[in-house]
Amino acid sequence: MCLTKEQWKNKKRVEILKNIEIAQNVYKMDLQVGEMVKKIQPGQFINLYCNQGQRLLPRPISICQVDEKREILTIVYGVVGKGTREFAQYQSQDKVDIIGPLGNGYDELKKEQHSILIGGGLGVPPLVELAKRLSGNVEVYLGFRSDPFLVDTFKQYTNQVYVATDDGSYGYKGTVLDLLNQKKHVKEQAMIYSCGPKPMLKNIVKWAKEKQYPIQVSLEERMACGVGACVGCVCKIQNVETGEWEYRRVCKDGPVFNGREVVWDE
Amino acid sequence: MCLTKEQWKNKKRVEILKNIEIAQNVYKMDLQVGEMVKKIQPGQFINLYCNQGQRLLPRPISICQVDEKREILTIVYGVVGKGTREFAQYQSQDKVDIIGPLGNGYDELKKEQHSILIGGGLGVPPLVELAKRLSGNVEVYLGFRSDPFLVDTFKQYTNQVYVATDDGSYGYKGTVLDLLNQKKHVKEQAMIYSCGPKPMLKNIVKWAKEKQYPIQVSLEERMACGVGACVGCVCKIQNVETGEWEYRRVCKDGPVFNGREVVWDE
Amino acid sequence: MNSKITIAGVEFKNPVMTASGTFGSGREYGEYMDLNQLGAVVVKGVAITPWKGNPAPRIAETYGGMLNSVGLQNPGVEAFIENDIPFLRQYDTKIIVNIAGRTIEEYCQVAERLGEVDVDLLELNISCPNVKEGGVAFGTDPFMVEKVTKEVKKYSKQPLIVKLSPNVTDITEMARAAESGGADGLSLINTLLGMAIDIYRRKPVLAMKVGGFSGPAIKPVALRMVYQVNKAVNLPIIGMGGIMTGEDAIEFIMAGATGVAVGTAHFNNPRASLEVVEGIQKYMDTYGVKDLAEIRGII
Amino acid sequence: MNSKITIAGVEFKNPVMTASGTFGSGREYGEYMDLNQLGAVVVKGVAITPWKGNPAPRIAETYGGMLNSVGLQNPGVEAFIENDIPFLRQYDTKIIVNIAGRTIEEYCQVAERLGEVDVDLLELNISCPNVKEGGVAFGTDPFMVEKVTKEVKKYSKQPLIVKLSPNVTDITEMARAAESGGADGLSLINTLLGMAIDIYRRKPVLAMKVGGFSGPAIKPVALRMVYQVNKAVNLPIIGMGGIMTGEDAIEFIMAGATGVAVGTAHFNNPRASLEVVEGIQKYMDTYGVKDLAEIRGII
Ligand SMILES: Cc1cc2nc3c(=O)[nH]c(=O)nc-3n(C[C@H](O)[C@H](O)[C@H](O)COP(=O)(O)OP(=O)(O)OC[C@H]3O[C@@H](n4cnc5c(N)ncnc54)[C@H](O)[C@@H]3O)c2cc1C
Ligand SMILES: Cc1cc2nc3c(=O)[nH]c(=O)nc-3n(C[C@H](O)[C@H](O)[C@H](O)COP(=O)(O)OP(=O)(O)OC[C@H]3O[C@@H](n4cnc5c(N)ncnc54)[C@H](O)[C@@H]3O)c2cc1C
Ligand SMILES: Cc1cc2nc3c(=O)[nH]c(=O)nc-3n(C[C@H](O)[C@H](O)[C@H](O)COP(=O)(O)O)c2cc1C
Ligand SMILES: Cc1cc2nc3c(=O)[nH]c(=O)nc-3n(C[C@H](O)[C@H](O)[C@H](O)COP(=O)(O)O)c2cc1C
Ligand code: FES
Ligand code: FES
Repeated sequence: MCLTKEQWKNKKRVEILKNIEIAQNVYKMDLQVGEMVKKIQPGQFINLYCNQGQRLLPRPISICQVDEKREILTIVYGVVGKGTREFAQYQSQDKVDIIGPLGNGYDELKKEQHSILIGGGLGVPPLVELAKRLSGNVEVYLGFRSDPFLVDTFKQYTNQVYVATDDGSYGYKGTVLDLLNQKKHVKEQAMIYSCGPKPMLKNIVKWAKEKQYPIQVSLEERMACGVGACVGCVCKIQNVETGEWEYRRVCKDGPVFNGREVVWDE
Repeated sequence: MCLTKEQWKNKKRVEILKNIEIAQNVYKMDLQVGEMVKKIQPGQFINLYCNQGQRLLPRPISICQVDEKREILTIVYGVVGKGTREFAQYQSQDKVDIIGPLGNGYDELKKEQHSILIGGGLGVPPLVELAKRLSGNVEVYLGFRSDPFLVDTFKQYTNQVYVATDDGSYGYKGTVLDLLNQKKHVKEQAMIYSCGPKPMLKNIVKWAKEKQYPIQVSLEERMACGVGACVGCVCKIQNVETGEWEYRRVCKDGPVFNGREVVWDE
Repeated sequence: MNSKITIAGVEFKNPVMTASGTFGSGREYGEYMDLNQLGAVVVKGVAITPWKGNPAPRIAETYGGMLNSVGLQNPGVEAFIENDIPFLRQYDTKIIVNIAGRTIEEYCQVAERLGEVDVDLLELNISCPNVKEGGVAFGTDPFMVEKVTKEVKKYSKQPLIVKLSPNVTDITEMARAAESGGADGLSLINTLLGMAIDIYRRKPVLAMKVGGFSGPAIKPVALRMVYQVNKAVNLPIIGMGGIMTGEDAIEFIMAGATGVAVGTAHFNNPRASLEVVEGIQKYMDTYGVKDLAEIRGII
Repeated sequence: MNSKITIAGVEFKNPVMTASGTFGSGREYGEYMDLNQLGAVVVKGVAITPWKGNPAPRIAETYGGMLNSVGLQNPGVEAFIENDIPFLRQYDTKIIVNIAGRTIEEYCQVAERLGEVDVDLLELNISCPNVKEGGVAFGTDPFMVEKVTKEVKKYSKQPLIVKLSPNVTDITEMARAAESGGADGLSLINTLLGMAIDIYRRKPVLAMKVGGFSGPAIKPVALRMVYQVNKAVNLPIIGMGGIMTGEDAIEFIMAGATGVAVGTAHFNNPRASLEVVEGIQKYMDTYGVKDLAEIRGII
């Protein structure tokens, strides 16, 4: 059980190769991470630490994509607060500390199955690496408030990419759920992979339940450690049979959970 | 009395041109400061702010030298704590915030007078610009623990530069006071300009009193504002006639004081 | 968008003030900004006679904060009246005078003397951790808080703000005591009591060993106390403790503060209080807040 | 150079421990470092029955610190005994169990149950600001501190450390009360009570509104309290509150601490506690400190 020196993980200082704005207040950052790329599961995340010492807590950011050959890990993040505002100022060649990969990613199905990927806003990025790795029939539904991103990236991996924007400025006008309802989904077996804001996920789970699709959702919560030690980042997970729930750690027990087991009431 | 917008001073973000180690744990930094160079009096200092947000207080650092034409201000600082350790890591082209010039520098005498400059350790740098500007007979006495710096710089301005090191690794072996005592000082009028650690200054003042030289000393104290507002950085200044003392602000009322008025007892 | 506020009948053009002791009497920072833009200048503690203050070092830096043990060095109320009031009255900003004392009587004397001159409010400092007598001794016992407030109130012509110490188990008890004593408003928080050690010299950094702890590091404590006090009493609050930006100030207002004071931030940025003024305005503009009353104590 | 210490008869290979609640039961951070290098692992609070804890968000970041309102979520003492003790006993480090309760009786039950198993010390948490019953209610009243200490002590086989809350006017009063109650040592400080507000959502960041404030921001308060308590009582102290580096730990030892615990720092750097171990060693080597007793309480 005791690990050897070589096995210990560690905080790692890595170089930023690129950090560019790809939509309003949305940035894409390429990191030269080394061997870590080999161990990655779509849906996992990294902890990105701020260089400014007054900000102690790492920011959990999903892995968007990896380039195994060049050992590059790509993340896409929105500028929503002090930490992400700091990240947006980084230049290529700057360095940042990270740990990862962290958490449990999506359970990928075997080949030839049907997959439906549903992402909303900043929940879109973690689906990229998943879309890349899935084979079989892959449908992608993306919802944005207004300014879409990563759409072309998905198109490299499947030709079924559908986009909705709240203001209709791109693709379908409406929510991603409206868009889903427009399509007829009669496949008997399809795995739903979803990531996005809570209200969206809640609705998607409801939809999936109706259609009797299994659904995996990736959750977010404010974190401190990111490794399961502080029990700070909990969500309510329910035993579907007994109805009993307990608080589970998003960082360690998730961030991907069985959508049917998540209690959304708060 | 009310200043106009143009007259307000401000924190200024300036570029570092060079930041190199010139002796063990002693660094010289060139800053591209703009017009500020024109207003400088030797013995004044700048507040240098850390880029790391957990360190809020500026570090007061004396102005070592200015290059008026190229608008460069040079400082020389020792790595003694967290802030100066941060400074030592800066690279050329990095930026830092400063305000200044601050405080009252040395009263320079008119031409053709005799001046004796006495510096110890990190008290040496503020004497450089002074040596440059003084004319007449200028003697410079410098004391170091072991590894001297700026000696050649002084030699550009006077050929009377005498160095003592505690371990005798360079120049005279002993304190700067021992070295002073070796020389015969019979000039009737000489202004002593001094900067260095408190115990040294205390002894130099005693020596100057014996020789009846007027003496200006530059003091250091832990500071917060650096501009006279917080009354944090006090030294005891005594009315030589009445013997009464009060706490005066090193940053605003000094850092240069009449050596005879300083109370050294603590 | 209107960022005017009123405290005890006095109208301020905006809620931003300078925290006592961090801004002298405005002269020094007046070289860095237009004092006309401030809601008020709160001057450093003034006593009836000159106080020498504590020995140096008086300042220590800590992670995200600082310690001070200035010990209320001040030239006495007469010198203050002579030198500082005429200076400050050149500007279109309110003047709040922080008053210090070793005994209730001394507090009363300062308040009485200031009644004769042109200042807008008094701030009673019963919470300075850096002086033995007076100061914090008055501020940690509800009985004393009420008593000193009541006495000083008798001598005060101007509205009387009581400044509370955070170094207590239950801040609401002190707030209620000040309210019972007749305070017209409350200022909180004064500094926490802290310490830093120089491990190379093997001594406390400060000559006085312990000192008053301020700066953004303490903001969570300050916000919590403003929130608690706002629920407990019916007095206007001047909130302070670690305010660095307009956003920080908005947090205090949402916790229930009417005014906000900026202290330690000046040492990091001489224009800090003006940037807080601008930041509040920007928040109001962006989120359509027409009057700060709309968001005051909203949480 | 010897960094061994002894607390209540138990010898630790070095003074560095993990602060309760920040290190789980060691399993997670065991992936980042060699737990054998730690003086002790202090596990998260354990109650007699499983506790669900508080709703999310439970975490807020502040300037140089953080807030938490975990609320002592734990699987109960039986699950702890079954899962965590065998794991920790693989390592050559001491085990300190932090015990939580809603009533004196519950504390006693946990202590009694732990008496049957192989752990080294107990740490009585009467200072958690995140639970209504128990927790801080016990920790801010000297009468209750003495009483709960005395009762739990009756049921404790292992030495009993009492963990004090900093949210009090006079920490020495609480320390003396714990001493009178028979404590074998003291841990301080637990978290301050703090708050943060999300001005865009116009709500407190934490679902519970207020939470426990920790991290380097609070170090000056923690150091001051360790210093005061060390002068006031004759018990060994485990000092904590914002320790990030070996230098920080040396400050606590100079203030009078025997052991030191590292908490929030782990979230910034998973190997933080080991770096503290290394930093202490380096200081001892550089300055010729042969035994930490030479510098303990030296100021
Ligand atoms: C598993 C996971 C994966 C994520 N992946 C992405 C992604 O790929 N792209 C992206 O843009 N965002 C992602 N997020 C959200 C992202 O972590 C937050 O937007 C970010 O931490 C905000 O930091 P800030 O300093 O800008 O905001 P602030 O609010 O100033 O942050 C302060 C603190 O709050 C925490 N915090 C704030 N919001 C969140 C949140 N929603 N989730 C968790 N912690 C939060 C931060 O970690 C930090 O500790 C993810 C969150 C989780 C939990
Ligand atoms: C007017 C003046 C001019 C100075 N000029 C020079 C110079 O030219 N070269 C040089 O090497 N040093 C100079 N010093 C000393 C220099 O300011 C300190 O060495 C430096 O602030 C230490 O910062 P630190 O973060 O490394 O140390 P820390 O001890 O970690 O600093 C923490 C805090 O203590 C303050 N502080 C620590 N030591 C001193 C000190 N001796 N004086 C004032 N504040 C201190 C810092 O400002 C900071 O707020 C001068 C000091 C003064 C007052
Ligand atoms: C150097 C310094 C001196 C202070 N002097 C006084 C004072 O004279 N009277 C007073 O009531 N508060 C005094 N304070 C406390 C501040 O007014 C304020 O309450 C505290 O610093 C918290 O605010 P801040 O974190 O913004 O600085 C002083 C604070 C500092 C840092
Ligand atoms: C997330 C978190 C959970 C905590 N849980 C507990 C706990 O269960 N029992 C306890 O006594 N203290 C608990 N604490 C307090 C810490 O043990 C420690 O006293 C405090 O955080 C100060 O140390 P630090 O600044 O190094 O974190 C917790 C602290 C944090 C940050
Ligand atoms: S963030 Fe610490 S357990 Fe998830
Ligand atoms: S540092 Fe503030 S008065 Fe000198």
